[in-house]
Amino acid sequence: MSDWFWIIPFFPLAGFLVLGLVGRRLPVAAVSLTACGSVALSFVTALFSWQALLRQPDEARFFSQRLFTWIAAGNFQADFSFGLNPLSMVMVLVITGVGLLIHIYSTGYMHGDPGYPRFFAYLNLFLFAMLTLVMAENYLLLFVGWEGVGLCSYLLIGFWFEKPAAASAGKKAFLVNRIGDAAFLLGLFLLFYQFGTLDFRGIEHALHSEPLHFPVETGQIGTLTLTALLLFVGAVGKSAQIPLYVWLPDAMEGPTPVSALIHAATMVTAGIYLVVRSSALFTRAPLAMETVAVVGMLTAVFAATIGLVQRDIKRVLAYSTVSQLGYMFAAVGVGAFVGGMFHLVTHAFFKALLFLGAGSVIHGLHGEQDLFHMGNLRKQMPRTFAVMLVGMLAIAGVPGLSGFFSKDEILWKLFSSGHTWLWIAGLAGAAMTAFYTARLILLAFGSRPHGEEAHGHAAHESPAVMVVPLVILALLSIAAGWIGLPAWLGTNHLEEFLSPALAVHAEGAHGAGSHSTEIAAAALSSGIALLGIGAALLFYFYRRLDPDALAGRFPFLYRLLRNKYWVDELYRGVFVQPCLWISRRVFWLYWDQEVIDGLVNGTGRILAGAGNILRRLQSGSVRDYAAWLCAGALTVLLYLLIV
Amino acid sequence: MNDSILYWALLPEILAGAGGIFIVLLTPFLRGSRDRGSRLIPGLTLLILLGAMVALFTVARDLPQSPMKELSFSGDTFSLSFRFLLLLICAVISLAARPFLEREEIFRGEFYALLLFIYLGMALLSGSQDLLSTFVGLEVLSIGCYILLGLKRSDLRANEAAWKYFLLGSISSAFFLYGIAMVFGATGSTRYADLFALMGSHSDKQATLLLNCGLALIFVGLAFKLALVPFHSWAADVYEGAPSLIVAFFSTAPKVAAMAALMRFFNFHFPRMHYSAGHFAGWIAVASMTLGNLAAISQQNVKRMLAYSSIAHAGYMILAIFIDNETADTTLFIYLLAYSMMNLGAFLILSLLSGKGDLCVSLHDLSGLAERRPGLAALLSLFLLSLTGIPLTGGFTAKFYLFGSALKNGLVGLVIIAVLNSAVSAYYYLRPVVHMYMKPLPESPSPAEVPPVPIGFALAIGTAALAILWLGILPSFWLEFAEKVNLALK
Amino acid sequence: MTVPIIYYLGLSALLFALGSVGLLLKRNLLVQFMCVELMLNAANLAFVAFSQGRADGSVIVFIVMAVAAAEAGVGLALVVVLFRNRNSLDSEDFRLMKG
Amino acid sequence: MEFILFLIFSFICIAAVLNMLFQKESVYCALSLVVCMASLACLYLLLQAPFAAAIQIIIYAGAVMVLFLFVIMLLDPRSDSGSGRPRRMLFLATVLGISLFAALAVFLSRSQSFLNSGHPKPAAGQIGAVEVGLALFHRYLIPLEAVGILILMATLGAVLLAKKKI
Amino acid sequence: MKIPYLLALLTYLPAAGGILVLLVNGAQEKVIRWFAFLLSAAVFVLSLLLVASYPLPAAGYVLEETLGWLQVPQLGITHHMGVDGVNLFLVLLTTFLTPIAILSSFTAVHRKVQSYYALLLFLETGMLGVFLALDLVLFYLFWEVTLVPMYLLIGIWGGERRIYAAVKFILYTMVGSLLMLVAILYLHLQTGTGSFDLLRIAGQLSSGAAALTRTQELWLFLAFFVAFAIKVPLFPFHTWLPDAHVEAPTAGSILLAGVLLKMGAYGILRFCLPLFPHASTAFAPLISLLAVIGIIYGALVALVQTDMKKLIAYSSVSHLGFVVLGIFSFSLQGLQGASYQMLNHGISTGALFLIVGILYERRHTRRIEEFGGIARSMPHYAAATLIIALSSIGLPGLNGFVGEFLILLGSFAKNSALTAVAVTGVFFSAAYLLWMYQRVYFGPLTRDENRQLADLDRREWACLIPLILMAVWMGIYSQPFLQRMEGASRNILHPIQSNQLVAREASPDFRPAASPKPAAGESRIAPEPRSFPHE
Repeated sequence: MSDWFWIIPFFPLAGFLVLGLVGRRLPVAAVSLTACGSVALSFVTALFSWQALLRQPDEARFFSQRLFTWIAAGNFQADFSFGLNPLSMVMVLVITGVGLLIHIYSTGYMHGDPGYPRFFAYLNLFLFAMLTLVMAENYLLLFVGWEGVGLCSYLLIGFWFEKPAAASAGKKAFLVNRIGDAAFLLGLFLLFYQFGTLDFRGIEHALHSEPLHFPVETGQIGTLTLTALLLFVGAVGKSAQIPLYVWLPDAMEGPTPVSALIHAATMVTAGIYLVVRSSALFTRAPLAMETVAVVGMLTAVFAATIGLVQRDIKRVLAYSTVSQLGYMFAAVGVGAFVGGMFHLVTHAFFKALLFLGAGSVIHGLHGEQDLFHMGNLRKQMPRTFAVMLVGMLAIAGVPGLSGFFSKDEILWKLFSSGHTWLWIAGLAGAAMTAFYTARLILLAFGSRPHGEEAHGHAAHESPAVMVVPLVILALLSIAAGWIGLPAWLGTNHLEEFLSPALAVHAEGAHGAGSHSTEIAAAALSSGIALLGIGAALLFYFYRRLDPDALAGRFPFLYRLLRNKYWVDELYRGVFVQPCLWISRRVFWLYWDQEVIDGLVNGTGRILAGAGNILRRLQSGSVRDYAAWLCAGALTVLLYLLIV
Repeated sequence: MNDSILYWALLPEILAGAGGIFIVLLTPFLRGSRDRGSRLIPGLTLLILLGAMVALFTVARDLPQSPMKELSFSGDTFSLSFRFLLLLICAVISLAARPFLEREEIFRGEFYALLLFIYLGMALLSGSQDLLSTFVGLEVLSIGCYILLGLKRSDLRANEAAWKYFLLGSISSAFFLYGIAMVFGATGSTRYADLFALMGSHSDKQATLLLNCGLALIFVGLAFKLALVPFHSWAADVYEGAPSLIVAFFSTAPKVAAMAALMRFFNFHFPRMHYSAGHFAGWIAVASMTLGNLAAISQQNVKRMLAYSSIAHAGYMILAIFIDNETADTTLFIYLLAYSMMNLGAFLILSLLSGKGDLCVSLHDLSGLAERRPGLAALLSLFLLSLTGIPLTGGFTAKFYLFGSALKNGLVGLVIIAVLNSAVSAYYYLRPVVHMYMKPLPESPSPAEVPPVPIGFALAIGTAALAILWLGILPSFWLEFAEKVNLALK
Repeated sequence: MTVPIIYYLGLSALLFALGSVGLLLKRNLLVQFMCVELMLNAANLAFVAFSQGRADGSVIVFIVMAVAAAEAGVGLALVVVLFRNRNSLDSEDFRLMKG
Repeated sequence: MEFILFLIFSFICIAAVLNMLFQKESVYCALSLVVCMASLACLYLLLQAPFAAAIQIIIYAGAVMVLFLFVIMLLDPRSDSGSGRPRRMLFLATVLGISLFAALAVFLSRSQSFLNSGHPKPAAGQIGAVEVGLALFHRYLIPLEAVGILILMATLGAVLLAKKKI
Repeated sequence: MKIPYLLALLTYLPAAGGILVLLVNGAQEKVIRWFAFLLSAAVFVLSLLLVASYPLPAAGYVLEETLGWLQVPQLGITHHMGVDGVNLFLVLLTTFLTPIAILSSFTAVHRKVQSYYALLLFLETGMLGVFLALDLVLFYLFWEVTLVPMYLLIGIWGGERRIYAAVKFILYTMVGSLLMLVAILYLHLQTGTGSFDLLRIAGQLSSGAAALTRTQELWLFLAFFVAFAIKVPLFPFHTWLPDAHVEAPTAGSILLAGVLLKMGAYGILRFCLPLFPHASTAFAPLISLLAVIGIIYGALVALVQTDMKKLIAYSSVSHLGFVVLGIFSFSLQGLQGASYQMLNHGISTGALFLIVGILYERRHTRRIEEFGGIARSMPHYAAATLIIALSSIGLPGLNGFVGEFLILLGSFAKNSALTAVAVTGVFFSAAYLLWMYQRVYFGPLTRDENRQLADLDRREWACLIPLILMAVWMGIYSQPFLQRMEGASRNILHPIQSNQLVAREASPDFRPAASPKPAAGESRIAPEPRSFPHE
C-alpha cells in the first residue's frame, strides 16, 4: 500500500473533473456522493499510508514518487513528484479528515442552492490543490498547490457572485495572496541560485552536509536570512498575518463551510507548514526566526483586540483564527516547531467546530449573522449549543481540552526560550480569546436582556447530516490534546512522530526550569482562561457591568476597535487610490496620449505644415518661376566659384 | 564606308522620322472618313514603333564596337537600353491615345506624327556624341511637348500650362545653349570626345574653369527637364493643367532622355570629374527629395501630388550619377524602367477617372472607388504601393538596387535621407488607397459614372502593371537584360 | 589690332544678363518672349566670338537661328491662342493654377 | 579703328536693349530689338563671320522680328500698364541680373589669358558660305537633319494651335 | 516521409489559396468561408508534419531549403529557408491560430467577404515567410508583405477610428523597417560575401573574416533593434498597439496579437543577438530596464482602461516586456522562457481577443461598464474566460506560469533588483484581469440586454476548446516544447558567451552531492545534474 500513496490528491481531482464537466446533469444525491466519496477514499488511503509510514525505520521515514519532468531548462530541473514525510503526513490526515467532515456537513448546509454541483466541484478542486501543496517534493510544485488553493478560495468566496461584496472579497483575497506569492517567487529564485535545485531533500541535504558553506548567520542578513524572510512574506500573505491579513475577515462573504475548511482548518495553515517544512533553512537564520516570532505574537494580540467588539458572528471567528495563527507563528518563531504543528492540528478541529456551529446557527436563523439579533437559542438548538460550548472551552484553553494542551505548550516554549515579553503578550491574548469566544456563546445562546425581542422562536435545529460532523469534531477537540501531552503528564507522541522530519533549533534549548515551573506556568495560563470566561459572564450573563457604558467611557478606543483600526481604509488610501490615479492621469492620459502620441502626431503636423509653406511658394505667376529658375542657375554657378 | 554604319546605327530613328512624315501626309486624306481614319493611324504608329524596337536589337547585335568618333551620334549600347525604354513608353502612350483624344475631342492624326518626332528627338538627346546634336535633340523634344500641351485649345488651364512650360523651357534652353558656348570656348569643338579628353587631362587650370561653368549651365538646362528642385516650379502647374494622358507621357519619357544625357556628362566613361559635381548634385538631390515629399503631403489634388512625387523620384534618380562603378548604367536603367512604368500606369488610370473634360481628380472623388471599380482601384493601389517601394513591386527592386549601389559608394548619409523620405512618402501615397478602400461611397454628389475601360487603355495599363509585377517578383530577367546590353559595351 | 575676344564675351554675358532681367521685368508675354530671343542671340555672339575664323561657329549660329525661328513660330502660335481665349497679354492674368 | 567700330556697335546694341526694357509700347520694344539684331550682325562682320552676319540679318532681323511685328499688329494689345508689383520684382530682377552678369564675368576674366593665347590664329580669311556648307553636310549632318524635322514640327504645331477652325 | 520543398509549400500554399479565393465569384460567401478554413487547417496539418520530421536532439538548423528559380543571383538574394528550435513553434503557432481566426470571423464579417479571407490568407503567407526566411532580404520582403494585408484588414473592416489606427500602424512599422533595410544593405557590403544569406554573414562575422568595427556594430544593432522594438512593442514605441488592436476586426486582433508581435521578438533572437553580440551585451542593461518599465507601465495602464480590447492590448505590452527581459538576460533559462512565453502569449491573448470578439458580436460594445453579471446568463462562456484569464495571469499549472517563471529565473542571475521589480508585474497582471473579470462577469445582472444573451454555440466552442487545451497542455507538460527549443537557444547564446562577455550559464558555484537513497518506494534521486538531452 505504501507505493500507492501518491493517488491521494488524484481522488479529489477526479471528483472535480466529474462534477465540473457533468455535475449539472447529475441528480443532487449523485453529486454529494461523488464529492464526499472522493474525499473519503483519499482519507482512507491516507490512513493506510500513515500506517505504512509508521512501519518505516526512523531515519528513512519518507516515500517519494516522481511522475514526470515538469520544467527543465539548462541546469534548472523541476519534477512533478509527490512525497510523504511525517510532517506532510500529519497535514494530509488533518486535511482529508476535516475535509471529509466538512463535505458531509455542506451537503446539508448547501441543500437547495442552484450552484450545488459547482460548489462541490470547487471544494474538490481545493482539496486537490491543498494535497498537492503538502505532498509536493519541491518548492515549485508546492507553489502550484499554493496558487491553486488561492484560486479555489477566490472561486469559493465569490461563490454567490451576484453579491457584489462577495465578488470583490474574492478578488481581494486573490490579490493579497498574490502579493505574498510574488515574494515567494523571489525566495524560490534565491534558493535555486544557492542550492542549484528546489527539491526539499536536496536543500536539506546540502544544508546538513556542508555546514561551513552555509554557516548560521547570527546577527547579520545573509542570503539565507533573506531567502527565509522572503518565504516568510509568502507565508504571511497566505496565512493572513499582520500586514496582509485584511483579506480574511472579508472572506467571510463565502458560504460558512468554505470559511470552516479554507479559512480555518487548511489553507491558512499552509504558511506555517511552509515555514516548518523549511525549518532547516530557518534554523540557520536566527534573525528570520525572530521576525517570525514577533510578527506572529503581534498579530495574535492585535487580532484578538479587534475580535472583542465585533457584531458579526463569523467576523469574530475570523479574527480569532488570525489570532490563533499568530500563536502558531510565534511558536515556530522560537523554534517550537512541534508545538506550532500541535496547535495547528488542535486549532483545525475546534475552529472548524466553531465555524460549522456558527453555520448551523445561521442556517437555523435563515441567514441572520448579527450576534445582537440572536438570543436564547439554547432551547431551540440544544445540540448545536452543546458542541459550541465544547468548542468554546477548547479554544479558551480550559484545562483538559485540546486547546489547553497545545496553547499551554506554546506559552511554555515562549517562556522557556527566554522570550518573556512574547510570553506576557501570549497570556494577554489568551485572556482576550477566552473573553470573546465566551461573549459569542453567551450572546448567541444566552437569554436576551429584557428590552430587546429575540428571533429565537423561529430557529430550528439543524438536520442530522450537519449535527453528526459537529459531534465528531467536538470529540476530536476534546481528545486531540492527548496526542501531545506535556512532559510532566505523559509522552508527547506527536513529537516522537515529527522529530526526524524537523531540524533541531540549536538556540531553543529545552526547558530552562524543571517540571515544577512548567506546571506553574500551565496553572497560570488556565487561570487566565477562566478569568476571561468569568469576565464575559459578568458582562453578558449576570449583566453586572454594562458593555455599552464601558464603551462610553473609552469612546475613542471603542471606535478604534469597532473600525478595525481603519486598516482597510489606510490601505485603500495609501496604496490603491494613488496607484489608480497615477496610472490613469500620469501614465495613460498624460504619457501615452500627450507625450508619445503628441510627439508622433506632432511630427506629422510639422511635416504637413512644412508642406503647406512649400506649396504656397507656387505663386502661379510665370515670372516667379522664371526668377526661381535664374536664382537656381545662379546658385549653381556661385557654388562652383566658391567651392 | 562609315556612312553605312551611321545609317545602321540610326535605323530606328530613321524609321520613326519617315513614319512621322508619312502620317503627316496621310492625315488630310483621311479627314473625311472619321472612323476608318481613327483606326488606321494609331495602328500604323504602333507598327512603326515596334518595328523600330526590332531594328534596335538587330542593329545592336552586329554594330562595330567603336562608337563613331567623328560622327555626332553613337549607337552604343548605353543608349540602346534607353532608346528601348523610350520606344516602350511611346508604344504604351500610342495604345491609350485614341480613346482619350476622342473623349476630349482633340483627336488628330498629327498627334501620332508628333509622338514619333518627339521619340526621334529623345533618341538623339540620349545617344548623341556632339553637344550641338544634343541641343537640337533637346529642342525637338521641347517643341514637341509645347505643341502637345497646347493641343487642347479650348481649355484655359491647358493653355496656361503650355505657355508656362514654353517660356520656362526656352529659358532653360538658353542657359543650355550658353553652357555649350562656354564648353565650345574651352575645348574648341563640340564633340564629347574632345570634351572628355580635356576633362581627363587637367592640363590648363583656366580651361577647366571655363569648362566647369559650361557644364554647370548644361546641368541647369537638363535639370529643368528633370524638374529637380531649384528648377521644379513648373512641374506642379503643368501636371495639373495639361490633359492627363499627355502628362502621363510627359512625366516619364523626357525624364528618361534627360537622365541619359546627364549620365553621359557627369558619370559615364571618364575618371571622376575633379570639379565638385558631387557636392551640388548631392545638395540638389536632398533638396528635391525633401521638398517633393513634403509638398506632396498636403496636396488634395491627386495629379499635383503625383507631380511632387515625381520631383522626389527625380531626387532619388540623381543619386545614380554618383555611382562610378560599372553597375551605374544597369541601376539607372532599372530605376527608370520602374519609375516610368509606375508613373505611366498611375496617370493613365487618373486620365480614365477624370472623365469627360479631364477635370482634376481630387482625393474626395476617389472615395469608395473600390466598390464601384474594384479592378481600377486595385491597379492604382498597385502603382501607388510600387511608388512607395513596398516589396514584391518594381518600385522596391528599383530603390533596393539603387540604394544598394549608392551604399557601395559610401553614400550612407544620402541613402538614409532617401530612406526616411520614402517613409514620409508612404503617408501620402497611401492616402488615395485609404480613400478608395476605407471611405464609404459618397451618397450626396453621386460621382461621375466612369465609362467602361476602352481596350487601348486596358492594354496600356496592363503592360505597365505587368512590367511592375515582373520587375518586382522576378527581377533577375530585367537585371540580366540590362547587364547583357551593357556588358556588350565594355 | 584685333579686338581681344574677351570684350565680345563680356558683351554677350551682358546681353544674356539683360535678357534674363527683361524677362522678369516685363509683364507682356510677347516682350518676355523677345527677351528670351535676345538671350539666344547673346549665346550666338559667344559662339561666333569663340570660333574665331573656323567654320564651326557660323554653322552653330545657323542651326541655332533655325531652332530659334522654329521656337518663335510655336511660341507666337501659343500667344495667339492665349490672346484669343483671354484677350489679354498680361502674364499676371494667367495665374489659374497655384499652390 | 576696329576697336572704335566695336565700341560704337556694342553701345548701340546695349542702348537698344535698355530701351526695349523700359518701353511701354510693345511695338517699340520690337523695333528696338530689331536695331539690336542689326548691330549684332555688324559685330559678326567685325569677327570675320560674314555668313553669320548675313543670316542674322535675313533670318532674325528679317523673318522672326517681322513675325513678331505681325503678331503685335494683329493682336494690338493695350499698352503695358506698368509692372504690377513694381517694387519687389524690380529689385529682385536687378539683383539677379547683376549677380548673373558678375558670375559670368568672373568666369571669363579668370580664364582670360587662356582665351587670348590658346586659340590658333585664323588661317583662312572670311568664313563664307562655302566653308559653312562643307562643315554643315559633313560634320554636322545629323543635327541638320534633326533641325529639318524640327522646323516641320514647328509649322505643323503652329497650324494645329493657331488656325481658327480645323 | 520527407516532402521535398516542404517549407516553400507551407509558405506559399495560403497565398495560392488567397488568389483562388479572389478568382472565385464573390457571391457564394459560404463556399469561400469554408474553403479558407479548410485550407488553413490543411496548412496546420502540414506544419504538424514539419514537427514530426523534426529530429531530436536538434542543434543547428534542421530543415534547410533553397528554392532555385526564385533567386536573384545578380544581387546575391537567395530564397533560403530553414527551421530550427526558435522558429519551429512560431510557425506552428501561426498555422494554429489562423484557422481559429478564420473560423471566428464566420459571423463577424459580412462586407466584402471575398477580399477579407483572401487578405487573411496572404497575411498567413507573409507571417510564415518571416519566420522561415534565412535570407536577410527575403526576411525583409516578407516583413513588409505582412504589413499591407494587416493595414487593409484594420482599415477596411475596423472600428470607427480605423483609418487613423491603420495609418499609424503602417507608418510606425515602415519607418523602423526602412532603417533596417539600410542596415541590411550596409551589412551585406561590409561582410563582402556578395550574398544576403544569414548563415554565411553570421559565419563571416563570427569567424572574424569580416569583423565590424565597434561603432559600425553599434549602429547596425540599433537600426535592427529599433525596427524590432517597434514591432514587439517595447515601451516607448508601443502607442500604436492599443489603437491598432481596438480598431482591428476580431480575426485581425487575434493574428496581430498572436503572431505579428512575435515577429519583433523573433527578429531580435534571430538577427540582433547572433550578428551583433558585443552591441547586444552593451545595450542589455538599458533594454532590460525598458522591458521592466514596459511590464509595470503596461499593467498599470491596463488597470484603468474602460475598453476591454484596449485593456488586453496593454496587457500584451506587459507580457512582451517579459519576453524582451528574458531575451536580454543572456541565460539559457531566460531564452527558453522567452521563446516559451511567446507561444503562451500567442495562445492566451489570442483567446482573450476571441472572447471579447464573441461578446462584441452579441452586444456590439466593448465598454466594461455596459456589462455585469454575464456569468449568470452565459455560465460556460464565463468559465472558459476564467481559464484563459488565469493562463494569461500566469497561474501555475497553466501555460503562462512556466514562461514567466523561467524568464524571471534567468534574469534574476543577471540583475536581481530589476527582477524584483518585474515580479510585481505578476501581481498587477492578476489585478487588472481579475478586476475586469469581476466587473464584467460577477455582480448583479443590472442591464436587461445582458439577461437573454445566448451562451456559446458550437462554432465558438470549436474556436475556444483547442486554445484551452493547448493552455493546459503547455502548462502541465512543457517538455516536448522546451527540449526542441534547447538546441537553438544554446546556438544563439554561444556567440555571446563564447567571447566571455557574460558569465558561463548562470549556474551556482555549488553543486549538491547525490542525496541518500530512499529506503522504500521507487523514487528519483532528485538533484544530481542532468545531462542533456535525456528521454
